[in-house]
Amino acid sequence: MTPGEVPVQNDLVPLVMLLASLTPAVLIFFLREEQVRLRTVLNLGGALAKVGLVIWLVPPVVGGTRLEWRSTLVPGIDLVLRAEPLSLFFAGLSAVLWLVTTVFAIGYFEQAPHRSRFFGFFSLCVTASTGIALSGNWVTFLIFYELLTLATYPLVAHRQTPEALAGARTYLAYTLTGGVVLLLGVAWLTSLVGPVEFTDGGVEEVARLAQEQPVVATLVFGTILTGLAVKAALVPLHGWLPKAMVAPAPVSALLHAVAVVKAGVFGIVRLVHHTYGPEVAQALGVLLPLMLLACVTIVYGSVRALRQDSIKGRLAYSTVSQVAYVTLGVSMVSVLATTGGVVHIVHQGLMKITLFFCAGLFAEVLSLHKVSELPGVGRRMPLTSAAFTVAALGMIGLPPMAGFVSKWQLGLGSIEAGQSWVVVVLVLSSLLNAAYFLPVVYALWLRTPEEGVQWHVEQRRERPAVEAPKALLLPAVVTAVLALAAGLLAAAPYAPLDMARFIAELSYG
Amino acid sequence: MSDLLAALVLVPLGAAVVTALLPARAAGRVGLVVALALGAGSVLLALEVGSSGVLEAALGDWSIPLGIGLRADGLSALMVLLTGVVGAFVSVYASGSAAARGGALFWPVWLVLWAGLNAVYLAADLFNTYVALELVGLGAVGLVALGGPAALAAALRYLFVAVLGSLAYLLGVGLVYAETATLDIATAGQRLEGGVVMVTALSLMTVGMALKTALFPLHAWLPPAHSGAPAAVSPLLSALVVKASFYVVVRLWFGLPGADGAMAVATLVGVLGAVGVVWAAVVALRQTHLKRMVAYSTVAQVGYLFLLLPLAVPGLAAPAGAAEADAARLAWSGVAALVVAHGLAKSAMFMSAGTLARAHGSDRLDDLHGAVTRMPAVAMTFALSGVCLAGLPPTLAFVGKWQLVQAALAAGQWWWVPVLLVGGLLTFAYTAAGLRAMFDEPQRADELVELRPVARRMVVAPLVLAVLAVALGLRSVELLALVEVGSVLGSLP
Amino acid sequence: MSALWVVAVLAPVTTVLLLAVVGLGPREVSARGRTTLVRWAPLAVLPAGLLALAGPRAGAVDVPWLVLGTRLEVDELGRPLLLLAVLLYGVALVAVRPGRTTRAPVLSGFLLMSFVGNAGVFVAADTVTFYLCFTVMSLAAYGLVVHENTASARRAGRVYIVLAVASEMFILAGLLLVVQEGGLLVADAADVVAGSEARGVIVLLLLLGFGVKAGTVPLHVWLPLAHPAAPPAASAVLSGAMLKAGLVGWLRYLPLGEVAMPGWGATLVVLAVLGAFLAVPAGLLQADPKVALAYSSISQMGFLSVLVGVALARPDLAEACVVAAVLYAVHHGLAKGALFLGVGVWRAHGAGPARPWVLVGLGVAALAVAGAPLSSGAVAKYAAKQSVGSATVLGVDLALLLPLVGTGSTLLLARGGWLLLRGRRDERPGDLATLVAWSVLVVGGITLTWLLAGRWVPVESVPGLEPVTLWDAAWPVLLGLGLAGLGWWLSARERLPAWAAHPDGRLLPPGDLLVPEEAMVRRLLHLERRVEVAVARARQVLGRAGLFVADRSPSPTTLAATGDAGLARWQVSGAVLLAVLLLVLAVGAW
Amino acid sequence: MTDGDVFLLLGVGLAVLGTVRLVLTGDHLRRVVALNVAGSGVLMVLVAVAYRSNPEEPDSVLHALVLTGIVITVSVTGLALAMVRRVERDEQDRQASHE
Repeated sequence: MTPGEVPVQNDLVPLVMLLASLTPAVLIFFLREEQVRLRTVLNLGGALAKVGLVIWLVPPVVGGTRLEWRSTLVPGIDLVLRAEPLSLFFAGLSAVLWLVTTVFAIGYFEQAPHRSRFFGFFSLCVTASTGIALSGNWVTFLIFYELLTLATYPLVAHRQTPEALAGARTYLAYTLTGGVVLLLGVAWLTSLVGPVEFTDGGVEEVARLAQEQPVVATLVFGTILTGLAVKAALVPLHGWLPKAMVAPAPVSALLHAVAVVKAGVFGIVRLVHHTYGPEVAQALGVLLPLMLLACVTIVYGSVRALRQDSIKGRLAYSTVSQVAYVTLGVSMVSVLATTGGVVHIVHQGLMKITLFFCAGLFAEVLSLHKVSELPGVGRRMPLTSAAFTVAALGMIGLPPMAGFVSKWQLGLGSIEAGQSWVVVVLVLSSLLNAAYFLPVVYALWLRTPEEGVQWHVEQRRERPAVEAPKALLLPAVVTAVLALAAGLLAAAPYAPLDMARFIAELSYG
Repeated sequence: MSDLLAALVLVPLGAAVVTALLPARAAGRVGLVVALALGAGSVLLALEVGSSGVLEAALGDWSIPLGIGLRADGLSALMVLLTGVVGAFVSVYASGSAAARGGALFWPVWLVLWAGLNAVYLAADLFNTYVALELVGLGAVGLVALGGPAALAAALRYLFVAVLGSLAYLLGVGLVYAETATLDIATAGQRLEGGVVMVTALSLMTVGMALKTALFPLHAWLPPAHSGAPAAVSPLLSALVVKASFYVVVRLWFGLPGADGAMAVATLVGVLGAVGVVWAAVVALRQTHLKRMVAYSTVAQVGYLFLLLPLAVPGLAAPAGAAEADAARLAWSGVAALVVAHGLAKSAMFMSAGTLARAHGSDRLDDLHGAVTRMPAVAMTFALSGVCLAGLPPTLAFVGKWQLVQAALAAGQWWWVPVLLVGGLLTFAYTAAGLRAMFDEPQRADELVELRPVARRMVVAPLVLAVLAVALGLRSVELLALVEVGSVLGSLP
Repeated sequence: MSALWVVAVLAPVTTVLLLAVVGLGPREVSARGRTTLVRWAPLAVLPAGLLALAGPRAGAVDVPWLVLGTRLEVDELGRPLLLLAVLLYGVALVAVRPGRTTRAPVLSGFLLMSFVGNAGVFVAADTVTFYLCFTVMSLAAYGLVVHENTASARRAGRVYIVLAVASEMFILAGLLLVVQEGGLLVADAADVVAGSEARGVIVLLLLLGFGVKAGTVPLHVWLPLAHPAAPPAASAVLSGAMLKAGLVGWLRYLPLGEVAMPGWGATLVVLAVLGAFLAVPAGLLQADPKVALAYSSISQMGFLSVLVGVALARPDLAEACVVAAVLYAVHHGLAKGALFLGVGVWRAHGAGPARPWVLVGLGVAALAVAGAPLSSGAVAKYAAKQSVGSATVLGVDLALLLPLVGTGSTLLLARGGWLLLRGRRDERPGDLATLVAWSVLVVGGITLTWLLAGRWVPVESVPGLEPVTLWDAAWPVLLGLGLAGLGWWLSARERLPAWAAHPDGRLLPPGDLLVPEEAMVRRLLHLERRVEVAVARARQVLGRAGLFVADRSPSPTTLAATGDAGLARWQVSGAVLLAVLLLVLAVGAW
Repeated sequence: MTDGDVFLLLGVGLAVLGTVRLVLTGDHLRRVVALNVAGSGVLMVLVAVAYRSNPEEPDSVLHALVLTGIVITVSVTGLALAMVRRVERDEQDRQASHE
């Protein structure tokens, strides 16, 4: 589909979507610590408004309408916010997960200090990821990409302990450097072909560049990719991710599920599919290295995860591995593979946020931070443990959880793309995932806790009536149910898979 | 409107006299009112130049060259606007604390300085520029000296440097006059035919101005002067005063084109700037005091500005439509954005540093622990201005840096690109080092120094400027269009 | 009919959800609610039974929005197996008694989940649903294996889950290839595989993947651990229904009858025969009746796998082999289920008034498994023998070899029975419901196979009452009984070495090959840890060396800072100024 | 070589000498003196330039400039001297307190 055929409508709605989280962000900074109710209203109001907007926009956008808001940034380059399928896909994820994470965070930070600061930056972080979703060109993308880096720093450093500060510093060093490399790549590309607007199936000028100056086009691709790979945590640029684990649980949840790493892979989707176009990239020969990189990351992340005793550390390396699925999917010229990659953006988000919520619950309710401390928790916190189990099984890729749907698409796609060996990687990854998740599940439900553990319940009758504060438990259960539903109802209309397929088909024309 | 030009120079001068005579309290009030009026006036000028083009006027009855001619094109208007806005905010800030002003002489000296700055930007000929520069230099030195005994040595050094720079400039002016028999830059530019004398004059003036702008390695005077000055003075020096001499460099290079060997000099200056960007940033990283760190940051940022010369000079002689001409326009627009961005952000940063130092009783990084929680708005200001200085999107400096990168690529001088990018990273590195100190929270509350109260306006004024520096990044088209009014390069496509 | 489908799926799923939700409620409500649910849980499998009875008349059901599009259908092959599953699970659920069984609600829940998966495998008409159901079954079975939560149960669970997950992955890879080639519908799958370029790979993957469930040597190691560790109700469905799911996987996806794959066929037959025979001595050396029964299952599954192997190698025999395999599966499922459940029933009722009936029932089921004349086993074995026809393995006629499996079974069951009868009994008297249900299974087991043969399962013929046929069925059993008697006589006279006379399961621990395998894994892990330590040490040394160098070479930042400190001196910066000025002037002039 | 050239060279020489002295001496007072020398040199160059362009009727513009320059130099010198005195007093105080 050429841009000419798509009715582009100038509209303020994309801007309003952005403002739905920016406004609360700004207002919250000015609130006093004890204005809890107003802050909660602002937070939830913004989050609900955004979910509503996304739901409202999906049918027309799927119907072919594109809503766009433009403002000149520098002469010749516009700030473009555009609602099109992929952007809504990502914005929808961020909207929904923001909502649940906000609820979780409200529960998590009950009584904690510096809540205005936290929620302010939290909303800013979501603003940035919405902006990334809606960006219609690379410069806009870049702006929100960096905003995301900056807005996340105070969240990672939130606890202000030396470890938190060190972790945040590593995070910043990695991501800012990545941002600079991205800037270089984008500037280079712009100087070669002018401002690049994301177009389904690739941009014509870029295709011409690839034909006329393949070496330069490859270098530009590599530069932009390197910039994105830092956030996407592709090996060997993943080092920040485990260190950023010092962040409070809601932050880790958001970081791993929708904000930072997702921004990276989302950018890779934009790069391959909406800038170069899959066929052009294939012809250029840049996809195979990308695929190999993704495969290495998938396996490496899992192997490292095996050795982590800290729950969050294990989850962090798991993210390294899982997010590379998206990269893997978009690096294969196949509608199925692309569908699998794109849909994993949402699926991994749902599963991983559940896991982090659960990790947060274990830490908050029972002060458990290590896998080795988990035996017997299932009896004390059955719902949390169940949510964890559902998400973990999904991560392994077992049906009917969401992870299976992604893996299935990726597997079929890799065969379609003539890269059947990728199936081996997928299988290996699943085995490794099983190897580091199943022992946790096993410990939760079947092992008995060590002597002298305060919270241990011998019989389920002894369990307290409430296993955890509702505001913490509810989001975990909701996202677990969503992760299950995304798999069970994968083939339903407007399900993530349906949308992802729609997006992938647009990209292949 | 010609009255406006004159007023922008004469009103602060007059007000300086008035405030010098009035008792401190009344002087403060008058000073603040005048500052706000000047701010408004500068906005007015920018609007006027933006809508109706270049303005000219003559002071007194003598005609040029003996009389004092005033001229405002887009660049002048932009610089006056920057001075007006930053000046007004810093004045508000200064009115918040006597200690921040450093003494009763603050208002008169600052107003003299303001008059000098406006005069530099509005002066129509080379000699008036010299006089205005001296006014700026004396005002600036006077302000540094308000910093007390500790700042006195720095002020004295600054005085020698400033006068030496001016002398070099004056010598250059003499040479130009000898060649062209005119002091009007435009006329001189038309009469020039190049040659060794011309290049020598340009080189002399450039080095003189570079000395006053603290281009690496001529910057050693700046850190002690800027960090030793009172809280309300440092932002003025860093954000505004160094820009005046840079402005003169720009005027010279764009007004006196065509000299052989100019490109070699421009490249050399560019290299010095580039080295300075990295050098000063690295040194800034090792500072233990916040204000010194910010001062070194100025040295680094100044380096960026000088990249304009190598990027734009080839375009001056190139035919319209050539890649070099495009590069020159991009560079011009980019540096203008950087100048404004640095002006806003650095003043905000120095003001926030001053507020922190005032509240904590010291600007030692180790004394600032816990500032993020105890003075969140000030820490936020510091962070925002650091983000802007680093040129991260969506700030105004990003727009400038983006255009410079594009210019470097368009001009085929890709080697400046890493400097621009790494410089940004290093900038953020020292900002982060500062922030980290503020984030550091000791285990026990009694390990924190007791905070002294600070006036609310000392918190709000810098915050507003920092937010402005960020927000302008999203909408800077009008601002950038302004610098194209009357520019020799024409406007961007 | 689709309403029946909906009820058939939702009834067990809803029951499981209710069990979970009620468990979260207040103490009293939870206890009462769960007890009621457990009592009524067997009813949840009945709608599926109706489906089986309706057979092809139930039609196919399409749920396009479920997972990746779901299609279910009761076909010829699945129908008898579905009925088997309903019967087995129903009886197993009855045998779960609140108050008697440990954590009865949990066991009921896992049984129901397992049922959903297991029955789903039999009726799935598309590959995704098949895989989904297979996985649900595998995972739920983990819950069954570890239910007792004893050390041995946990070990069994560990071994089981490792193999199960590995098998899932082989199956996933295989099925991905199948689907990508166009085999999304189960009905097309065999065709597609037959025509695929990657046929060899697909067959290998599926043999490995389903082989774990089907207990094929050497992937059988989980069976002897899992069966004794699980509660009897769970062992019954594990052995009776779940092993058959692996078989169904083969029957559905291998290109049986489409194309000859003699190499793979022969390999499978050899492995199957090995399993069928080696399981006998391994089982005889055990001291737990359920382990002996488990080895009997391995032996029987070997028998079944022979049929699959023959079908794979000989397209001409495939159809008959498939039919025979299904019939055999139904027979073995019911009979072995009855035996495993019988273990529980004997322990509960072995001393009570029902003792004679229990003994008779156990004997009947055992004879059926062994294939005694007139029993269901005789029908199944007859069909099997007919179907393999003239096929040979390594030059030996299979038709000669297969009856000897019956001898082995007889020996194993004799050993199992001996152990059971002399083993411990429950303190508490048994309950009637379980006894009745078990009786249904025993009687049903005999009659159903006879009923199905020729009706639902189109076998060529059933064994008649001619003496030859009866003798054919009888001699392997008699031989087995004779050998068993000899063994008993010898060991009673102490003519045998102690390990043979009174095996205690130590000479050959349950899981046989597993023991060296586990040792190997441990050694590997140990090696890996040592490598890791070495790497860490090397890194430390290198790091120290790096620091040493770094300490002695000036860093760029130090250089800049020192340089800048120099510049702070007036004269230095003055000299620099002059130098710059000269340089600029020189460059300009030049 | 005309008078103008001589003055010109002399002016340049003074400027160079003054500058070199200024930047290389450690003593505050000497710097003030050197600054004056350099300033005089520059002004002399201007006068010479004016003279050379037309010895009969020197350029009035340049003379006006030179006059302005002298005024500026004088005021700068004044300020510099005042500051030097205070700086040196401070330094003495510091030394005294050290001893």
